[in-house]
Amino acid sequence: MSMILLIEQLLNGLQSGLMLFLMAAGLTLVFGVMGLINLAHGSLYMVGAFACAGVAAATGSFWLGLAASIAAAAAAGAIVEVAVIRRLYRRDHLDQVLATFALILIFSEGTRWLYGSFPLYLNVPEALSGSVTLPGGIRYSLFRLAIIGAGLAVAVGLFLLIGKTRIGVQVRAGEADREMIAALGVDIRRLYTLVFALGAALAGMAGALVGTIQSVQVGMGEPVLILAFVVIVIGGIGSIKGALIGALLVGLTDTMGRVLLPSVFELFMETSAATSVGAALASMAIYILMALVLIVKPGGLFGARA
Amino acid sequence: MSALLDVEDLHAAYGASQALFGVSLRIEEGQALALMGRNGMGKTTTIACITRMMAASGGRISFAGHDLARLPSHKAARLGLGLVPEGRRAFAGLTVRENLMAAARKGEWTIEKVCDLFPRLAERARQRAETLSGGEQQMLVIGRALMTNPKLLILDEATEGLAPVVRAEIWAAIRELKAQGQSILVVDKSLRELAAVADDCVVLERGRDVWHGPPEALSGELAQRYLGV
Amino acid sequence: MNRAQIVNAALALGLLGFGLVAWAMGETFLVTLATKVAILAIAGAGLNLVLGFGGLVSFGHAAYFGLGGYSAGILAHHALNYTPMFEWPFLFEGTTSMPVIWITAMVIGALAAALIGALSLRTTGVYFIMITLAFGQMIFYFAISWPAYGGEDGLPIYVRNGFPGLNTLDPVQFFGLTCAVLFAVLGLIAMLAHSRFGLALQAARQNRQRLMAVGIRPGGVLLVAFVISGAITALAGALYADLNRFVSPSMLSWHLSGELLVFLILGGTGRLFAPLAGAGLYITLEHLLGGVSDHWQFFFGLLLLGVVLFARGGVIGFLAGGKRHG
Amino acid sequence: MADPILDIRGLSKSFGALKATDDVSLDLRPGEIHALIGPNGAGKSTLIKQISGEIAPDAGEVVLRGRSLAGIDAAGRARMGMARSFQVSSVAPEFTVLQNVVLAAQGASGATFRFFRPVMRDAGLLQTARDCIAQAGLSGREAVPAAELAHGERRKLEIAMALALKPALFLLDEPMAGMGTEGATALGDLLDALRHRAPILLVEHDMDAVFRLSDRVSVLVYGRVIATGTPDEIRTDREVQRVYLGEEA
Amino acid sequence: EPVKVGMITTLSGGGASLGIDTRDGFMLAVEEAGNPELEVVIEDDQRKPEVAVQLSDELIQSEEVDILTGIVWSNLAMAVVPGAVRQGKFYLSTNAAPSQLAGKGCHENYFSVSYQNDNLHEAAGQYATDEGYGSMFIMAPNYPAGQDSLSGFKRFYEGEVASEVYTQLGQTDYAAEIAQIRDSDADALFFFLPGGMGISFMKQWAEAGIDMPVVGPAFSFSQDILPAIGEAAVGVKNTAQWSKDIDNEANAAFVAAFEEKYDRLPSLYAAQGYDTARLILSAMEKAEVSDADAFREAIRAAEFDSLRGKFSFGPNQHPVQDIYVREVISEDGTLTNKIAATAMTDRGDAYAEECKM
Ligand SMILES: Nc1ncnc2c1ncn2[C@@H]1O[C@H](COP(=O)(O)OP(=O)(O)OP(=O)(O)O)[C@@H](O)[C@H]1O
Ligand SMILES: Nc1ncnc2c1ncn2[C@@H]1O[C@H](COP(=O)(O)OP(=O)(O)OP(=O)(O)O)[C@@H](O)[C@H]1O
Ligand SMILES: [Mg+2]
Ligand SMILES: [Mg+2]
Repeated sequence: MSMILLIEQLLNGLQSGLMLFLMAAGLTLVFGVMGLINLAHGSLYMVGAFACAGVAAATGSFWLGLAASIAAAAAAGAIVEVAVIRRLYRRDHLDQVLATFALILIFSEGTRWLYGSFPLYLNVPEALSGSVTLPGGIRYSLFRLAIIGAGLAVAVGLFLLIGKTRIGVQVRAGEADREMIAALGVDIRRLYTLVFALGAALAGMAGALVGTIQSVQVGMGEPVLILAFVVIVIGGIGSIKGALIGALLVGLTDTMGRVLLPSVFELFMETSAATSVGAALASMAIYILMALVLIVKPGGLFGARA
Repeated sequence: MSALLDVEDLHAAYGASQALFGVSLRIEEGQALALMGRNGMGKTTTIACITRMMAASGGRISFAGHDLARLPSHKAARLGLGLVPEGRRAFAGLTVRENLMAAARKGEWTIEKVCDLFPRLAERARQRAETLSGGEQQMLVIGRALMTNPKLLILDEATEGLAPVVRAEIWAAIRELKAQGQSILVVDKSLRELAAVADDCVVLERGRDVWHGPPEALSGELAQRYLGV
Repeated sequence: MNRAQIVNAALALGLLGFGLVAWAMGETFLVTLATKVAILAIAGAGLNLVLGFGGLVSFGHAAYFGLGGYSAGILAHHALNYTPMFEWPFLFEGTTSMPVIWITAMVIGALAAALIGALSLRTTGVYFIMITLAFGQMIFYFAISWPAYGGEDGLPIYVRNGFPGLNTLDPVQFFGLTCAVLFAVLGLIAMLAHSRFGLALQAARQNRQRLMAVGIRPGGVLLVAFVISGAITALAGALYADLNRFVSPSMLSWHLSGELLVFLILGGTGRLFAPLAGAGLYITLEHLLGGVSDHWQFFFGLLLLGVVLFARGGVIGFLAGGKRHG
Repeated sequence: MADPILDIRGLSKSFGALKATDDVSLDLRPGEIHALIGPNGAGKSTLIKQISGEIAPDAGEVVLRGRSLAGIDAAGRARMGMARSFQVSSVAPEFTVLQNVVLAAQGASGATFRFFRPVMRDAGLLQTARDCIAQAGLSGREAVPAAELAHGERRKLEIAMALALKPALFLLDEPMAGMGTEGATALGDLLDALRHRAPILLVEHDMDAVFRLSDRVSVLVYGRVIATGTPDEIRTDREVQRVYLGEEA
Repeated sequence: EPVKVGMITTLSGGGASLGIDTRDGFMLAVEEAGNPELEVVIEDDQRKPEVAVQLSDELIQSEEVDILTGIVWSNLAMAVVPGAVRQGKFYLSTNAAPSQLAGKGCHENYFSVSYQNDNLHEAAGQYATDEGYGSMFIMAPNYPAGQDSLSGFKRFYEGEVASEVYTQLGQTDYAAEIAQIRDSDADALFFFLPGGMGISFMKQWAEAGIDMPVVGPAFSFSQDILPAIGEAAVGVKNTAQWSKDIDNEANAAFVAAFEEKYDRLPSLYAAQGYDTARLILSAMEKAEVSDADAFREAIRAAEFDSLRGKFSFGPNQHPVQDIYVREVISEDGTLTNKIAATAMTDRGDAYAEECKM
């Protein structure tokens, strides 16, 4: 493999990591900071993508679609929090698992009801289509660069929100002792609704952006859910920095695994078998990575809590 | 003039087991009331009802002219209740500074002022609360309650686990706060210290208020009977 | 009998009664459905031991379920196709005998659980959830891309394996056999829960620091529970393979791990009969709603949501009241 | 003088730049109550944790009855007779009082991997547990779940659990905190009686109790022992008065 | 005597569009025929093998169906078919036709009405050979169907394989693969990425702006997903045994009727469903289903007006048929396929010899 290709693949790995971070950002907030196990995160991602595709098709404007995706997911998030999640904070974590599992079914089937079973069309807007040439002659899709930008912006925003603002502090306090923070005069109920809606909005935005270069269809949120959890746990729950680094690690491991493992096996195997074995191992790579990280650091790379 | 806090015939239960069977108490503006009783008699439960962390099953609570009966606990707190809870309950994952920040509300108490009161906290500002020593945590939660600039400061065993010097300091601080006109509801086991701040005492026994009176009157045989001293 | 015991008895009799009545009425399929409930309840019971009693939320129990399934599938595959499984140190041609398959499945489940458990138990809480998921996913992807036993296409078992003295092809006999296993497993778990080991296990859920301070290492207790749990779930997997006469990687998928969790939570975590109540309710609803509307999953979701919100402590908690582990 | 049961030699532990304990040496002799006092954050709990094996010291060793405990974890040390109470009550909240104490008795018996006999019908364990509950003053509360106990009662439960361990020594971290005057007095009497069964290393801020009960007192400040002596010596020590006792003495 | 058909197909979850088209095509034929003797029970397998098995048990044991059909996916077919045919039921495949069931595992009660899984890939290989592509980059997901796909392609491709890449099942981001493709000096790309994977890949491929011909089996370019890919698909060559513009009366009528009834263009799956129903109806004309041997003969005769024009069964009861190369075009703003060439004529399959029937 040529040097330039290797560099390009490293870039792809970083890029896919940032894309993962964008997909995981909402979950970082809801799961990492509020301490709520929300399996329906992927559904909110899907809601965003469908809202974007629907509005973009109706109005012809991707940007209106993007706005709609944020609004729709935030609204869905707020409704879900008020109607369901709010009743579960005091309960066992496991009740949250069951409730949000039920929400997955409701969202998926509800979306199918509204939009039918066929995948929707959503494509890169005119302004961001095509590619640019990076130094070294690497051609890179403009839209992907936009996704990278969005991922970085969200990372910085979240870092400031959670680490530096009073709201962030209060949310984390609520995670530690909800009853106590309320007894200090903080309206933790409303705060949680807001933060949950914000997390949902981020999921929705990721759904729209990532859905644009992938496919928009019912069930698109499920793989995202697992990946997002993997990213957050590797980084350490509650740490935005951790989530970002976790995402980059996962992105790199996945991409480089796919690219390099088959060639590694080719050294001592016949090509066809090597590609297949290499690919098999590559698909396990991120889970192996996660297991290794947790065995060595049981609280994730930057985890505050165990 | 109506009292700052007026609790009448309070009843409360944990599930099926009743813990309060009619507790009444009043605190006037600027006064300090000591709530006393042996272990398990319902002091903490009474406080939980006042701060609306627990729903009373009967009786009336009014605070600063508001009926607390239907308010959620954050609204009750915003009326001016500042709680130092039993068992500390500092926000474990947050730093000292963040703990204080989380509770802050406008008023004369600021992080700086709290740190003046407890210099230890300034030294440990960036340490996570769960790794603080017990006494440091205790200082932190008192500071945290002050950060809300409360009309009524509620201290549930606030000097538990403090070194004598610090305890003396805290009592001095409490007396000072009192002198500045701060209203206080205090639960503590040290009669001597209580006597020095409290204007009034209420003794609980098995969820009932069995004795009201000034601290001086609670001595000898009475103290033996109600508190086992 | 207290209320919890009455509910438990009703559940046990309900399952048996349902199967037998269905059989008497010639509704063979409903017997099969009841068998499926019983098998999933066994798997759930395995999970319940670590989750309900030990407080370990394993999100990777499909691994043991699937390993049990593949044990049955592979042994039967070799026996049915007359291709020896290995020839050294002795010739082994696979088997279609359930007892042998069960033992194999349980040993393999236990070994896998010992390995995965030993590594995973270094972590706690959500990290434990995710590391168990990670191991589950590794096995899943391995199974998908390993061609020898069908990969993602899976492995059919053309004829259900046999049990001495029974005709397992007769649905009602297989049903009876499964119920017997289920009740034996539940009995075993009840006994474990009340033993010294069970006391330590439940203490480990509540307060590991305290357990250490009384001289008991939580790690060892939890690992033993994890191994027993893996063996039980693998046994269920072997039965499930026989029920479907088919194994595939979907038995190893995280959806299945999730479903087992859902059964337990639905039934009431930590209750002995939670897996039976949860699996029974889930399968029944799925079956009934499936016929009502194309969008049955929507209503199914609403129903599940209703249960979480309004029936605290799951179905059994709702019916029997009181605290868990009472 | 009898050989010490517990001998602590040069224990040091740092958290980052902070020396929580700094070359601490003390011992605990048969039949004595050795009180450990010091300002908040002086390192008392950290010292207890190093003795009980919850955290590993950076340097120094703990010797129990002449045997070094290096490499033995908290559970092992508990089985060798180190009974411990925690500064913040630590019990199994869903268990009843009786179950909690049975658990401790079971731990002491060393046999946990028994899968068949119901533990709550084990007459031996039950007998031990009931005795300990009575001694700690919790009789009548056996069937109450620990989560439902009032604060002071939970402290008593910790004492009962420590008793059930048939200990060689007690490490008690502020057992009187939150007990109430009456409870503290009663607990004091209990400790007074216990010392002859097993010596007690007592961390406590309740000076009445400390001076009434203890045979020796050590004062820990900023991780270092600044004074050890009889209660009277300590009470009158200028330095101790300044940094710890204040005007109370 | 009535014939009861049990249809197990995917109507919910990922991939439901394929099942829905299968069902709609099948039911269109049933309704057109209006034969009161034919009764159809439809069940949703959620794309889960164990659900499919359970449904087949239900259909066989409770509904007592005579014929099963409808499964979209190979792994589900492997779960259901061997058991069903051994219980004396007929299974007519509307889509999935894994190699195991075509070779050693063939069965007299099992028919594939669609193709053998390898067929479309083989045709793509043949087409690549015909086009004179000297070297090809080939790619598929790493699971049995993907592995079969690449070996099917290589069976008829005579050029050189520049690179062979297995992606992950369910992968959604192909930046790394696209970089590899760009870097290779292959003449053309062959890929098999069904469903959402294909949509994602094609969009990203279009964004990358690489100028290389693309060939694939019809699955990523079938009518159900073409709209989601958009203009990016235009010009791509894909292989199929059916196309909307195959010129015969039955096909024209079918396309019109389908569009009329469901307000969308039919896909490959709809056509396969339709043909399967027509095959069953034709057999019912000739034999009673209770006489299994006669009914089997009637099916094997395949005397119905296939949408494909000519259609017959080979010795392993898999189709012998022509396979076309289609090109994606934009027709009045709608994306669809048009036949560009015939890749193979009267193609059976590679496994027929292994079948001892
Ligand atoms: N969470 C709970 N569930 C059930 N009962 C409880 C709970 N908390 C307290 N109780 C019971 O309510 C009664 C009063 O308890 P409370 O905590 O108010 O006492 P207290 O006077 O504050 O005692 P202490 O001095 O020990 O703190 C006790 O009998 C206690 O057992
Ligand atoms: N894990 C940790 N990380 C950082 N600092 C720690 C940690 N644990 C303890 N400390 C610090 O070490 C010092 C000693 O703590 P320790 O709990 O031993 O005090 P203590 O003497 O028991 O005080 P108290 O009487 O208030 O309980 C404190 O300043 C505390 O903040
Ligand atoms: Mg109290
Ligand atoms: Mg301490």
